[in-house]
Amino acid sequence: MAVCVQTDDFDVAAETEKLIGARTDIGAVVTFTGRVREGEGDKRITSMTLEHYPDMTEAEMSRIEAEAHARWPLQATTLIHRVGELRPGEQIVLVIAASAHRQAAFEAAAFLMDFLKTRAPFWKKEMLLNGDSAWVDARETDDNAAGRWG
Amino acid sequence: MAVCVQTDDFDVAAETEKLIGARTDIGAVVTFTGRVREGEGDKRITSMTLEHYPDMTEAEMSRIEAEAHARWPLQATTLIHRVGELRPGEQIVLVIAASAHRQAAFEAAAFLMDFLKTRAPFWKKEMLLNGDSAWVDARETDDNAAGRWG
Amino acid sequence: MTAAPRNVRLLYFAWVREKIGRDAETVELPSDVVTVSDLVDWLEQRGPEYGEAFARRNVVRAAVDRTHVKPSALLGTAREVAFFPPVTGG
Amino acid sequence: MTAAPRNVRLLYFAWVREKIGRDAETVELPSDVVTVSDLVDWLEQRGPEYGEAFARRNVVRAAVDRTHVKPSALLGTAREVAFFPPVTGG
Repeated sequence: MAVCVQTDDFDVAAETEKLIGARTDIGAVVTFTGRVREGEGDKRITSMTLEHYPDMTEAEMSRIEAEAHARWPLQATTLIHRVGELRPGEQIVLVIAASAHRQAAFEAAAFLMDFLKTRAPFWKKEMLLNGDSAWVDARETDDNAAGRWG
Repeated sequence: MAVCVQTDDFDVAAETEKLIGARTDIGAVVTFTGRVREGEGDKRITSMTLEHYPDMTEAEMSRIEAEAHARWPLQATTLIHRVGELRPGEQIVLVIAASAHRQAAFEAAAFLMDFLKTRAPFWKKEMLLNGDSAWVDARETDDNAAGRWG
Repeated sequence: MTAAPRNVRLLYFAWVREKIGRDAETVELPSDVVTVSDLVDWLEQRGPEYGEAFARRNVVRAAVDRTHVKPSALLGTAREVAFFPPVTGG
Repeated sequence: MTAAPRNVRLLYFAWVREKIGRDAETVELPSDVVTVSDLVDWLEQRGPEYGEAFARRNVVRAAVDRTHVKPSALLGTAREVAFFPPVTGG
């Protein structure tokens, strides 16, 4: 289990190798990587700034991770979230879930993302091409996604 | 879209880079990697041999991939399946699904795996530590998993 | 009028291949072999190895010209029929 | 018997921080401020910037001692209370 908040980029392959190495009890590895998109519809962003609540963030991420381990038989998990200024195409968040079987790995990775999106104290502000900036609104679909885990 | 059957190992990071590169329209990348486990319960395997139906395999994988693109708004997908002799800890299969949003990426990756497991013509034979060998039985849970997509 | 001889390539995989003892063969189908199921019936008369391979009838799967089919599928002008256990890749 | 003064560290994030115009402050809570909701009521009396930050009451979230809580949560001996918009990470 590993949880990290960092300004630096992450290397998915290196993180996977660190998590799994030569283990032979892992049959399924699911990774999720979130990336900054340039826009949607007419909106064009030049960069995105991620603010967080330093003293709470890693604690909350560890709680989310522990909850996943309580729900599924997981061999190993990694959660990395970047903060600071990020440009389109850059990586924001990484979740890795490793298990003996694929269903647990898929479900745990989706669960971890749903709860990172709705529980971990991060906030995104977008700098738009037209010079404006705006805090990203929480999406109702994210609350709905988190709600499905009961 | 890319489908590949190969004896060589694959590099998840290189395949992801090949798929995504500098694209800024992708918000979510889900990868699934299947690996050879050493055993379960009392069973211990020394290696696993993957046989396939060469003329049909890539065609079937392409059909599965096209079906995923018809069901979800996907920016890009990769399917790689290895054949030949593999040892515990080695990678067997890779699925990458890239989309604007995470739900499509997660669902498509799970769908692709469910259908690779139940439609693509691959068969596993396990060489056991005690010298026996045995074809792996299809798991009812895989049929059930594939069935949930309707 | 007599139907032209139908030569079909048969392929066997995994334990179906091991039980039959070969991975492929070409056969000329009698005119009364119309469906995949008929083909299995006909093969079973050719020797005990086929009987053993198809003993669990409902377990062996088939593909006609590289597409999964049901036992009731018509062979039509098929050029290649493959028999194999349920797949176990992934 | 008079209750000891309760000093609480308040933290503000994202647009809550921007509207209030500071990222943190330490306040001494009156004894009648018992819940998170009471604390918001009390802050709103301190100046228009708080009124603006908490105008959409049901949108602003709170954490007490780094744990998410509901508006009805008791402050008890809390040392740190944070206010922020719904999170948007991931």
